[in-house]
Amino acid sequence: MTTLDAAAPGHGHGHGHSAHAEAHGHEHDHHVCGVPTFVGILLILFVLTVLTVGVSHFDFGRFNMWIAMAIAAVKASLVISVFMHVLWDTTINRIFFLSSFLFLGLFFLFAFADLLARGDLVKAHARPAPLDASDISEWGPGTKEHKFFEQFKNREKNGKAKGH
Amino acid sequence: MTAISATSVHETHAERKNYLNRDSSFMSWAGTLDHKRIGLMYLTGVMFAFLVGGLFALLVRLHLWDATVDVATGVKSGGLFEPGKYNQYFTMHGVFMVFMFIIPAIPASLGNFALPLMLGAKDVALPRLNLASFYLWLAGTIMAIASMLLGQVDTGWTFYTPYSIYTQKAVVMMGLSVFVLGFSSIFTGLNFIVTTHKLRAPGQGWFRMPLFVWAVYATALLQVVATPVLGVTVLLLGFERLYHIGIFDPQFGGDPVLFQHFFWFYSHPAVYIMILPAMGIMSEVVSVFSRKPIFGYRLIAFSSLAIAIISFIVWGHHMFTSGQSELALFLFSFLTFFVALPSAIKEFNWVATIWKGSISLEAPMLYALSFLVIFAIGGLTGVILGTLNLDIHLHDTYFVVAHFHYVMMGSTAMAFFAGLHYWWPKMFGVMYSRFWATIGALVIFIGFNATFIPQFVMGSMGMPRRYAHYVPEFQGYHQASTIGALLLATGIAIMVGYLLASLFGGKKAEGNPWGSPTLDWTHTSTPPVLENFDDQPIVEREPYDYTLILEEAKQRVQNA
Amino acid sequence: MITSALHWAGAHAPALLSLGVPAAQDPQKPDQHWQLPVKASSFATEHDQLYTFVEWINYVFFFGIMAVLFYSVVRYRRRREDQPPASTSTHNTAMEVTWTVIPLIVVMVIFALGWKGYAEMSLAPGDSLQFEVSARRWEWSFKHPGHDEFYTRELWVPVNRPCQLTMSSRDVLHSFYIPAFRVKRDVLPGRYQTLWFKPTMVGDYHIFCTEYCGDQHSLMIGTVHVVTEAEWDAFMSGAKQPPWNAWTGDAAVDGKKFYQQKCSSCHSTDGSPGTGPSFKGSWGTTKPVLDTATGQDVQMAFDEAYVRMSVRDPNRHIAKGDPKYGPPSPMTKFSTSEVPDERIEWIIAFLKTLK
Amino acid sequence: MSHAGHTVPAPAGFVPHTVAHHFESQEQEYQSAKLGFWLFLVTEILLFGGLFVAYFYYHTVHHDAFSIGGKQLSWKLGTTNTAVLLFSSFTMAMGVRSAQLSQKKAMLTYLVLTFLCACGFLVVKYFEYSAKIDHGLGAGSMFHPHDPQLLGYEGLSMFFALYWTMTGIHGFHVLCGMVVIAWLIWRGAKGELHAKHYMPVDIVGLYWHLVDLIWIFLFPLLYLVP
Repeated sequence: MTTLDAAAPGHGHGHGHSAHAEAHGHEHDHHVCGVPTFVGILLILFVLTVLTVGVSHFDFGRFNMWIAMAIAAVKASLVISVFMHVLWDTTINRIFFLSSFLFLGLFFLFAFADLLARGDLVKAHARPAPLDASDISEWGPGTKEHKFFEQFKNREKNGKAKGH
Repeated sequence: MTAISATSVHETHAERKNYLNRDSSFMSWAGTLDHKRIGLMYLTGVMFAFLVGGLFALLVRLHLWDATVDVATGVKSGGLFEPGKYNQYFTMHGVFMVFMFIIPAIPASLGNFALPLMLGAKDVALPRLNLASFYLWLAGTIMAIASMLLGQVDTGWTFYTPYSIYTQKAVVMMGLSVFVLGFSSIFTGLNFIVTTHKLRAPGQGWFRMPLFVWAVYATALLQVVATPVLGVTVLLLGFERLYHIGIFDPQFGGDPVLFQHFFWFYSHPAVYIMILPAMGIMSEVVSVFSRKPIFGYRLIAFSSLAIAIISFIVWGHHMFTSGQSELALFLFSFLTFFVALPSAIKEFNWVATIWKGSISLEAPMLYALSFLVIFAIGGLTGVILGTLNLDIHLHDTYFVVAHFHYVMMGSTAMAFFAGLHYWWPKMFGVMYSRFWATIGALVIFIGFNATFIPQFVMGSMGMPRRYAHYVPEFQGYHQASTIGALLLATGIAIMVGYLLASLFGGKKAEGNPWGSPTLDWTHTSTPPVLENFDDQPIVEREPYDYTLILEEAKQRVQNA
Repeated sequence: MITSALHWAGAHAPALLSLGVPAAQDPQKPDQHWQLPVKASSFATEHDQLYTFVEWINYVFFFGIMAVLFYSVVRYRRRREDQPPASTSTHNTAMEVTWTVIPLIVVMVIFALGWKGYAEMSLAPGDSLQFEVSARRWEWSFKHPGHDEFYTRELWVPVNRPCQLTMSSRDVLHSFYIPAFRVKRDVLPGRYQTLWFKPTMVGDYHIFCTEYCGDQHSLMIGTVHVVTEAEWDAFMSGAKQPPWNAWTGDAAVDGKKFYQQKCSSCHSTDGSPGTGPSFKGSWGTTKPVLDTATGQDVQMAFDEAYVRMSVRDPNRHIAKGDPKYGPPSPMTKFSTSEVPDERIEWIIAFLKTLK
Repeated sequence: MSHAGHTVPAPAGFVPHTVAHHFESQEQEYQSAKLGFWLFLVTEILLFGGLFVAYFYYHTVHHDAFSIGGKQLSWKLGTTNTAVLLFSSFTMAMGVRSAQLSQKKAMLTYLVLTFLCACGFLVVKYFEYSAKIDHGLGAGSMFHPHDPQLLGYEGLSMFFALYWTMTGIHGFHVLCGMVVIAWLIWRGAKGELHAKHYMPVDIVGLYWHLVDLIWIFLFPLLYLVP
């Protein structure tokens, strides 16, 4: 284990270090993993990738998504904890990084509180007539959107023309 | 960069070089890494954006002096501009004021200047990132001005789709400038979090830091966690316009309400990025000018963090009528009231600080007192808007316009002026005229209320927002509000006037004119030297301990 | 202009000076809150009670804080430079608990009342009359029960009967807002949004669009006419010709009425510039017109064929607008369901009468 | 470049590092840089998080269109790309380790290996993208599928819009990672990275692991649509 030497005395003044506990309290040797740890983690990640591909061939109905996300979460936590050294990092770094997933979860939670309970998007209620692109006055002839909608309208013809 | 020459130690105290007059070459400003100079550069840029935004506000108010529409025939009459031009002006007013003035104003100018001083640090933790943040702000501002002149964006600062997708205006370029300004804000926030964690003075635990540092720290959390979502929103809007990927465009099956979720997930924390630093300045100014320790230090500190956290779960109250599900409305309305509580607690704490203090009505205190009055009104009207039933009637009317001007212009800008007047002697070593400052504060206070109280009443009567032509019965309110706006503009002109006059002719300011106990006033010269402190200050006492200040005042009175 | 401002200030001075103490009520409008529009729907009474309740709580809190603040600023002003503060207490748990718990309780009560009020708004009664609303850039159109053609700008509803509006937009976001009924709902393209109300007072009330939708957002307004039940039954039974179907049979007169509905917001008849060219004295003249298919200017006579083609496919030929007003903004096409062929004949008859 | 701070002696054959003037010690500088970079990673998580919210939003609404869309993508190329990125994460971690032990040659080889893996990833991406364009499965206005059987699925253009946006922005981050790794190789060759000053390698390593982390979630969602 190599150690970063203690801070060379500051040039102007030599007395007490600045008292940021977390920077100076513990000793300075940052953890260095052994090669076997890394190789082990890599193999586990490969195995999990094969697992997630294998599992996708079976249909578990609603649980498909949960299984896929669970496997991905395990892989992610391996990468985070070992490759990114979060296990041996200061608590502040750990708190900040893991709390970002918390705030992302809040975004999911409330966006889906709106979507799932909305009633008309998920269960196909009466939907108004499909929108007509020519109602958008900005998409008059000569604009790229106008060309695209012409293409989109007679795409069956294009499809057959390409012989697929 | 010039190395610290050994000779600096021998200069006599009088003509010792401070951070302003040590080097006046262009590169020493343009390439500076000194947090104080970056703070000043931000200050000039931010004031420019404020004045330009204010100009657009005046154009809008003057147009609305007499711009009616006849209900029966639908024919419009009066008004200075075409409706299209009016839409561009209120959009520019929104974009300039929100993205270029109010979000960077307090953290990037006053925060950059004062935070390291208050922490007893030589500089912010990542000085180069600090300079990059300023240049990103500059690039964003130039891009926004360019897209304003070339593309006349008229979508409002909210860029709601699908209108922002269809309109043939330079929305992509404006989006790019907002993206760049977002990164500038992230870098400032990131810098302050690292500085507060790593560069505090010895002995300065978390509860011995001034409350301004707490507030700017909570703001930095919001800047770092919320701004990226604005980045992805603007990115997707750009792809939407260029490649029509259809995520927000109903023509391709997209959902405009999803855009509103994306936009407000950032923009509600953004309104707390605006108000939290103002609350930080309030805690400083109220305590210093009552010469009394702040009341409930921990309560204020924790309520700053509480606001930062809760602000992530209330964004739906901007979208009550937008077609969300009833469950989402229930949750958002319920949680909105919890975010209102910490603000109310802070207001009570400030008033409790002033209670039985020793109040001196200097200029910063005048602006702080008008903050307290205006923020109370802004907060209480926020409770009305948070109530689901009332918001259905009041949403997108002038009631909302008046509410957010009360908490943005009235509170954040007023606190920004208070902070400006509080740190002005420390920044420039000169003192502004107290007489003109009092007049400026009064005219701004009266002009502000004269502008926005009629808008409250007009809004609850049903006057919709962003209308170039209104039905005639609202004309009286609009005219009263325009008179108020002109008064407010004169007040701001007076303020800018006497502040600039103090730069060129003001009398010198020395030592600690306000008697403030925090490190930035007690341990640094006025204006401070480049390294801020001759030797590293050690913090042994509570942040708001006035015993020394009172003894000095007693000495002065005895020998005077 | 100045006079109208002074006149307004005079009319509202008592209310403004009293800062909220309700001024003398306007006799014709029974117990109308001075900050709120007339109460014309079943929601309005409950809404205004809650508004007044929250407003008075705000006054109590506001004047309470201000009294403490200004008393202490006056009483404890620093008269001598070394005057110490009267107290240096920085903590008072009892007070801190009270000023946290009391606002929490008050705010929860307000939330509960707000939710109860909204719950009624979101569920329309089963027997409500069904109307259809179609919003497009800068005009509201309504389909009344029993009549399958949209009528622009004006809506007729019976008093004391629940009416449900099923709304959707053809292009961008709009928001349907009737201040007098205290109802508002965004109108989304590609989705139906419903809104219901029960009018309680006969009269005409404003309709506004409150979601920014482009240039003429502020001109996208209309009127809702609340008619008596007897009159409504007469419309329904056909005893009286309903106003949304009241055509006189004289092409020019009906043409003028239809013009005011559909065309007046962009095309003026008195030569004044607008989003579209003015119709004044244009009949029979030949003007250079840009043919977008070929890209050249071509001379087109302003005759029946030109009017029919401009309604069905406006962007085919774009008239040279007055350059001072910037490039002509393309006109959106009118489908047969919006402007049946018969209506175009009326417009043509009306244009002929314009000199 | 910054004011003259104090310099920390380096092991033999390496260039010593000077600590910036406003830091007390090198440890403080190191911890500040690490905390600052973790905060930057928070912004990356939130940026991609927004895209994942859009994905799940439309996955709920157009479930069958998404599963058909997933089948148009070749999961074989996706799996190889995942393996390539995982391996590059491994080599980057080994690179950081050898920097901590001042093993210059080992560090450079691992960094070059990571760089090559990144190139491999982008090459596989290039083939995938050109195949999609040929089948007319572009994003938004380039979406005109030639296989008529696909036309019936409402929301399929949404799947490909999300596919192109998410993998496009991820690919851009891989590109930025390659630029930064090249910069690291250049500095490492000059001998500036060693046990006493390995902070740049550590930070670029964190960035690269994050890019891999994002792909770990992108792969099952886009290629094996659950």
